[in-house]
Amino acid sequence: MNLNISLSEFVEFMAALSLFFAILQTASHRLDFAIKTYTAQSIALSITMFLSVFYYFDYELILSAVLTLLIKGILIPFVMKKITDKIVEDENVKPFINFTYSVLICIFIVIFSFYITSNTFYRSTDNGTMQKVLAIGLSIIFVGIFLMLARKKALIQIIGFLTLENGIILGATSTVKGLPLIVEIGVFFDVFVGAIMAGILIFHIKDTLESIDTSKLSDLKE
Amino acid sequence: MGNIFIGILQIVIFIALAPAIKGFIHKIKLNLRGQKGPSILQPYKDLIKLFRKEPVISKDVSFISKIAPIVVLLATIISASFIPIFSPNTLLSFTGDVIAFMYVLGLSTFFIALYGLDQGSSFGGLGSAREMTIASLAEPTLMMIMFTFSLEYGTSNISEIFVKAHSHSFNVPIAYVFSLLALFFVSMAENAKIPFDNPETHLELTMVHEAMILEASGKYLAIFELSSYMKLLLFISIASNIFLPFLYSSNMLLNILFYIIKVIIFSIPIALVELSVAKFRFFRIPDLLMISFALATLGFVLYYA
Amino acid sequence: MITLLLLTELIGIVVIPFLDFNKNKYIQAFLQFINVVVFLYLFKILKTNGPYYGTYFTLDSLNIVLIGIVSVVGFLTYLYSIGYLEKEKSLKESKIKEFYLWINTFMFSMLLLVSTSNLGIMWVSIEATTLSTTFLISFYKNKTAVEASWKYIMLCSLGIALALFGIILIYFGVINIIGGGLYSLDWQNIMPIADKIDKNLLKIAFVFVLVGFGTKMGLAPLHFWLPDAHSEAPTPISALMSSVLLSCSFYTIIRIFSIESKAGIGAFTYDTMLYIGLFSIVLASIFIPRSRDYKRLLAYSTMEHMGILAFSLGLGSFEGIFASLLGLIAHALTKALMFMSSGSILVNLHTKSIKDIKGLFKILPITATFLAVGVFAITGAPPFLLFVSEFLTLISAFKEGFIWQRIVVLLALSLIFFGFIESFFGMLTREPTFEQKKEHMFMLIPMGILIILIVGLGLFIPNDIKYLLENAVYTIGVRR
Amino acid sequence: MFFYKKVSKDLWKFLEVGFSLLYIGIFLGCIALFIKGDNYIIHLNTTIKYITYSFYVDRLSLFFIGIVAFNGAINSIYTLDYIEEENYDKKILMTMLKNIFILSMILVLLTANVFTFLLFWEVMSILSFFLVLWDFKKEENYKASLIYIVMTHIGTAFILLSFVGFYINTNSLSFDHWQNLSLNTFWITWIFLFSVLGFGMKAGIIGLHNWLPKAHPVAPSFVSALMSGLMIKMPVYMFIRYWFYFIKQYPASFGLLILTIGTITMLFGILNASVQNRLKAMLAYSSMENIGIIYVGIGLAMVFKSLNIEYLYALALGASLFHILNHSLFKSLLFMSAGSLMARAHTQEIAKLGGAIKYAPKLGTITLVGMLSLVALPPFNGFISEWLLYQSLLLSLKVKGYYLWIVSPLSASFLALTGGIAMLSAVKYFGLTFLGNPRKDIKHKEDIKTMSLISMGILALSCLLVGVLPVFVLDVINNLIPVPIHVNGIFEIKTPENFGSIAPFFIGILMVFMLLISIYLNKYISKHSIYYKTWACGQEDVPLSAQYSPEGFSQPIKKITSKLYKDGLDIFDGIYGFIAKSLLHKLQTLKYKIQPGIIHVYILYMAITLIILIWVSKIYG
Repeated sequence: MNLNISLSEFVEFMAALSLFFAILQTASHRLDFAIKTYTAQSIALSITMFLSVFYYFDYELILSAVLTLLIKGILIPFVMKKITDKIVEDENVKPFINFTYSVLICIFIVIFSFYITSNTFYRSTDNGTMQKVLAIGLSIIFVGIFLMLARKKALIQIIGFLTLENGIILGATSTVKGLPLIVEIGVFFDVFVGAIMAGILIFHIKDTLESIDTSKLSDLKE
Repeated sequence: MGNIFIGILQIVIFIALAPAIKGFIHKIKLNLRGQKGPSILQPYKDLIKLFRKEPVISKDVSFISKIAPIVVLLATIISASFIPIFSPNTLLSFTGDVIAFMYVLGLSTFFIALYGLDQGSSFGGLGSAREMTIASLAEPTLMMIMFTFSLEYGTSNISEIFVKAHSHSFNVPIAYVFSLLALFFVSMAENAKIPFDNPETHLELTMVHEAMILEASGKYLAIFELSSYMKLLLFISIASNIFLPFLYSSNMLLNILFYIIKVIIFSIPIALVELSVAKFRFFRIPDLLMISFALATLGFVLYYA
Repeated sequence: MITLLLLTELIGIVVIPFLDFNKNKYIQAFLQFINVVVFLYLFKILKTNGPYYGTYFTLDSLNIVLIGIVSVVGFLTYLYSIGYLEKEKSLKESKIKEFYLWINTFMFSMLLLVSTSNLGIMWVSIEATTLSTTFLISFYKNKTAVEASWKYIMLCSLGIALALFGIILIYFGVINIIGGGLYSLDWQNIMPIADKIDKNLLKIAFVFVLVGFGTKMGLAPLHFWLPDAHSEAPTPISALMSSVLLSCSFYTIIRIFSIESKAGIGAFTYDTMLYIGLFSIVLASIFIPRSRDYKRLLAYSTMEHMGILAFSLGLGSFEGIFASLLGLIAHALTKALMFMSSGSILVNLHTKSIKDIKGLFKILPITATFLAVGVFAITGAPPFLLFVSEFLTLISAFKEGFIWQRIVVLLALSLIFFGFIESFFGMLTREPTFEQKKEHMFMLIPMGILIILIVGLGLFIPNDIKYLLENAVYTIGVRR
Repeated sequence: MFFYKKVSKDLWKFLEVGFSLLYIGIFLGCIALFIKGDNYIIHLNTTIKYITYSFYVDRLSLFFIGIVAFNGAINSIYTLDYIEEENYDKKILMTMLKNIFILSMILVLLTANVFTFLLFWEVMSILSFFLVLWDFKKEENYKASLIYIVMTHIGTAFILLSFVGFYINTNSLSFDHWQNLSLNTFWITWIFLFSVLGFGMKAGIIGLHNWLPKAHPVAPSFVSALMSGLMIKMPVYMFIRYWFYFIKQYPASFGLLILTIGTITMLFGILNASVQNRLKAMLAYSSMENIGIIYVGIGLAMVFKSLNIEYLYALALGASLFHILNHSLFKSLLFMSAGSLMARAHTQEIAKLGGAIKYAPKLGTITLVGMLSLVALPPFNGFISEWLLYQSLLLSLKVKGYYLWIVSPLSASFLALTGGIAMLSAVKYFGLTFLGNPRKDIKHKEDIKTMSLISMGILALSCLLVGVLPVFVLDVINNLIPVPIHVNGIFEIKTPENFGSIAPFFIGILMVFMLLISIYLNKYISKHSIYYKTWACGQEDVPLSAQYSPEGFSQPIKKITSKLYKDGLDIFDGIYGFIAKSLLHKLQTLKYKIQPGIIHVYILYMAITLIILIWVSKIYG
């Protein structure tokens, strides 16, 4: 078979792969499965970044690609693994909206985000790929929000938030070929510290609430 | 100088006449009942008797109850000085305004009520409460009557009204009957006559005016009695001056005679009413006064429209 | 010069572990005092040789106002926290060290945010503020504090992530015109070319930025973390957060707002700003009457004042924006005063519910008088600064023809006034439910300074502050 | 150290004396400026565009400032004794609050633009709020001051909206650009509606009066004397400014509406006053009645102005200005005397008072003078202003059209009814508190001290003098109104078309003559009169509580008017209480719906806002 799939198509494929993993996330029943899907998604994201380096011949991106791989691919899943072993008593994910409906909603989300990005940006320079990858990034953002919205477990909310971050980074690489270096490092640093802090907070919730079900966290109401 | 003398003369005649009218009404009432009744001069005898007696004053009384009777008497005399009897220039003719007349009378009711409360006995309180309620409800009717005929004669000064009323050719409009009736009701209310209050019996149920001056004795009682007589005559002379404007001539003596006739004409219906009607229950009185207010407004509307 | 500002913060962080509590608190306060001195010096520089736009740090008439607020209120809060921590007898030594560590990182990130005009660095520092305050909110480790900090971190980081996407969109628009790199994210470079950027892109970007920084600023439908965070955090932190942090997020919105208005899509941005402000005032007026806990009440009043600032910014006229900047300063000072006085109540009486406290005039006389003055200051009574700024918003609203919107605001304000007077004077008057308590000196000094500031500025606004605010308004740019 | 203690102990005395001298100085300054008669205007504009402090002085504001200064001076003399009797703690704070309150009132009268007006108006309300809240221990004070400050705040919001009406049309904030405007009907009705609501709420007209009877009984007496004597006149001053100086032409129906509002307020106020069982509550409701009378005068003047009948409009306005002066005099006198009585008996309930005239005869006579002028009986000042009002009501019938011929006779008779019921309540309060025997034993029975005697004496004397010689006051009022009320010599006042004329001087002389006779006769009579127990149908030692009780006294009135209202007379409390409760309940349920506490709902709200804003940005196009 001829491998003349052009580089842009391959970038699109990998972005679509990470979107698929995000949707898979919403369908995950068990916690460790969710963590695995998240790691897969981050790896797909880092590959997209590697490829877009060659596509745009912009070498700053390499650093951020390595960083994503390092932090999001390895470090955060390791931390989450430790958290799940130590505190979580029952493995399954208690949802607000059950799984079949949530996948259906993700599909609507993808269509909606494609609708948004379709007529708003005229693409002066590059061809359609940028616009498609931006739409995928936007849909990953909305799926992330939906994840935080629809799942009761605190850990899943963190994963939802991290998927959101991945979506943004994907959007960034596709449109602006990576933010300026300092800002990129700042973003990674913030995301990483945020995840760690959320983890520590989960420990606190565990010993004050005996369960990490955020829907029980509702004393502070009017 | 002339009219000051006339003014004082009018007041003297007024004071002299007041007890006689009271005696006259009393006599008619008893005659119609078939009794012989005391002579017209009986009130004079009571006053002279009372003036000689020493007043018995209760211990826990303040200076108010010493001043009040005299203030009431003099207030009535001042309001009398507004009313022309036989000649327009009374003592206070230039200041004798309709509203001033009402308020000076108000001053005397105010001090009688205070006197009632001063002894600290429950009778006085009862009397003043009822007296004030009746007086306050009678005010708007009196105001409406004054309103009607002061607008008719284009001035609110009483002596000018007296002059205009008598100089008018005799075409008193129908509206005046209603105002006259309203004034009749009000004078019954103000002077503690039968439908509103029964002064003879000293029962809490009936007495209003008497309850206030229950504590008065001797000279004070005499003063109170005299001022109540004069108040009655005041209302009658207003009615006579304004509502019967014929019988007026230039010289004085004839006028005095005409005035006495007019007063007699007006005191007969009072005696008749006192005879025929029993005292109303206290909470029926507001309806009575409402009727009189309706009459006065009717009179006013007829005049204006 | 600005680096010195940030340096003091870093020294503060480094120096903490070595000193024990009673030495620590004075040195920290002294460091903050240096900040105030630096601010005054910067103010003089700005007056002499105009705005300075460096690669990383900038100094123009807009952010000097914010630097001033951050440093002055920060210094007063440090003074206040000396008294506060002493009164909190239950705290161990390590807890206080942790407190100072996080509060210094908080100050550092705010000063970083305020002294840069690069959108990227701004975003990073806002994210840093969120992170540094999470552990401050869950400082007391009880159930509600943990819940509040969880909500805080989740909602704010979600919001700010959206804002990042907005900034990326702006960056994407700018890249086509002046090419990539850090400088293209600088505000002063974007402003001249603002009208060449694609209009639709800017609108979508503004939406994301507004939602993002709106959560941080506590505008109406995004405000949910505000009352929980403020009622659970230790009072110096909630004072700092509500008066300073929200103003900084308002600063970021103003920066991006000025790009939008220069780019000519003013119709959309001004009206959304105005109606979101209106909505948050109305929502706050629903929450304030009969609320159970006085710190939540103050949090809602912060939300209401942010609504007023957004409303007056949305007016677009010269007076409107001037009034919103003046309102920014006025609100920061008055809200700090209110939080400090309620803090000294909390520290002495250990209860947050309004119903249990009565007869405060007898229990804590001086704090009670400060609180009474604060209540009238916050609801915009005359001799205070907030009255001037709300009067200007009123006049400019009617001048611009938004009469019915302004009437709705007036109704909401009187409902809020009722809520404030009923709950606070319910606490101040009537038979005291606690016996007389001793008030800490260090708590009262900052409150006194704040009152002097509010009344002084309320009666006479000095000239150079007026010129400062005026050319800040020119930098932002007036509508159409 | 000792000197400091001494000075600090009665530092407030020096302050008080200093302030009273200040007020006397202002009073004299007013008279001098009044005679000079030209207007001054001062603008001190600060740095910011709209924030300018500007003041102006013209004859109307001088008239009002004279009243405020005169009463302020007397008030501070009175407080010298009263604060000691009542021994308030923190005396210096009390004096400072009170005197700044008076100064803020004077400054409100001087304001010439919207900003300064709002500034001093709010300062005045807040200071009076703190004064009402003085002994904050009692729950009643808290409730009363809460209602007071909230209603004032809403009133200020309405006044603000009326300013907007002017601002939109004249595009300037200072009052001297607003002189005699003619605006289109929409804006005139807008200004009318909001000025009636705003100033009515502060003055206490019919529907908006709830704070008046609640705030006065709880405030210290000399504060409620200031509040009901002077503060209630501020909105009336601004109302006159609005409708006789700012707006030139407006439909006559406005005046009619004000006339009816005034009549209803007057009647409602006095009916409530007659059934109160607390001294200062009665005085508060009677201030409401007098405000009603003032509004009747103003309403009438507005009708005549819109029909531009100059001489009648002048008479009606003159009557209401005269009544403002009278009311400030006798109302502060009555509140001060009520204060001294309460300082002795330590209670306000009339059921526990009685027989005060025995142990405090001077206080008794002064209150009697106050009550007589309250009820407007001849020798005193109330009579003159009511006489003028009656005359203007009578003369209003000369005007054809505009249903005046129905409204003015009715309001005249209602005025007479109010006068009657006022007499009833005056007898009830004076009789039951001062006459008879004390129902509860009063601890310290001694008459009023010199300072309060002087201050109240001056007020009583001025009531008598204004009553007997109103001519001098009319000279002052005459140059406030276009056509002067005809006054010949120092005796007689004549109304236009010499409809009526009155010589209060002669009535006064006769009254004084009457008093002398009665004192002389008394000496003669009481020389040989016997003193014995009060006659109680022969019953031995009647218990003190057998005397007539206040509820009993007002029971007839309550029974007669019970047809008009349900049980309590003040129905507005019930209505407003119900509305407030249901509103707050709805808010509570709404609050829970919006903020249920679960984080997922919040994120949902955030997502929805994001989507809505994106959709809106598409529409804006």
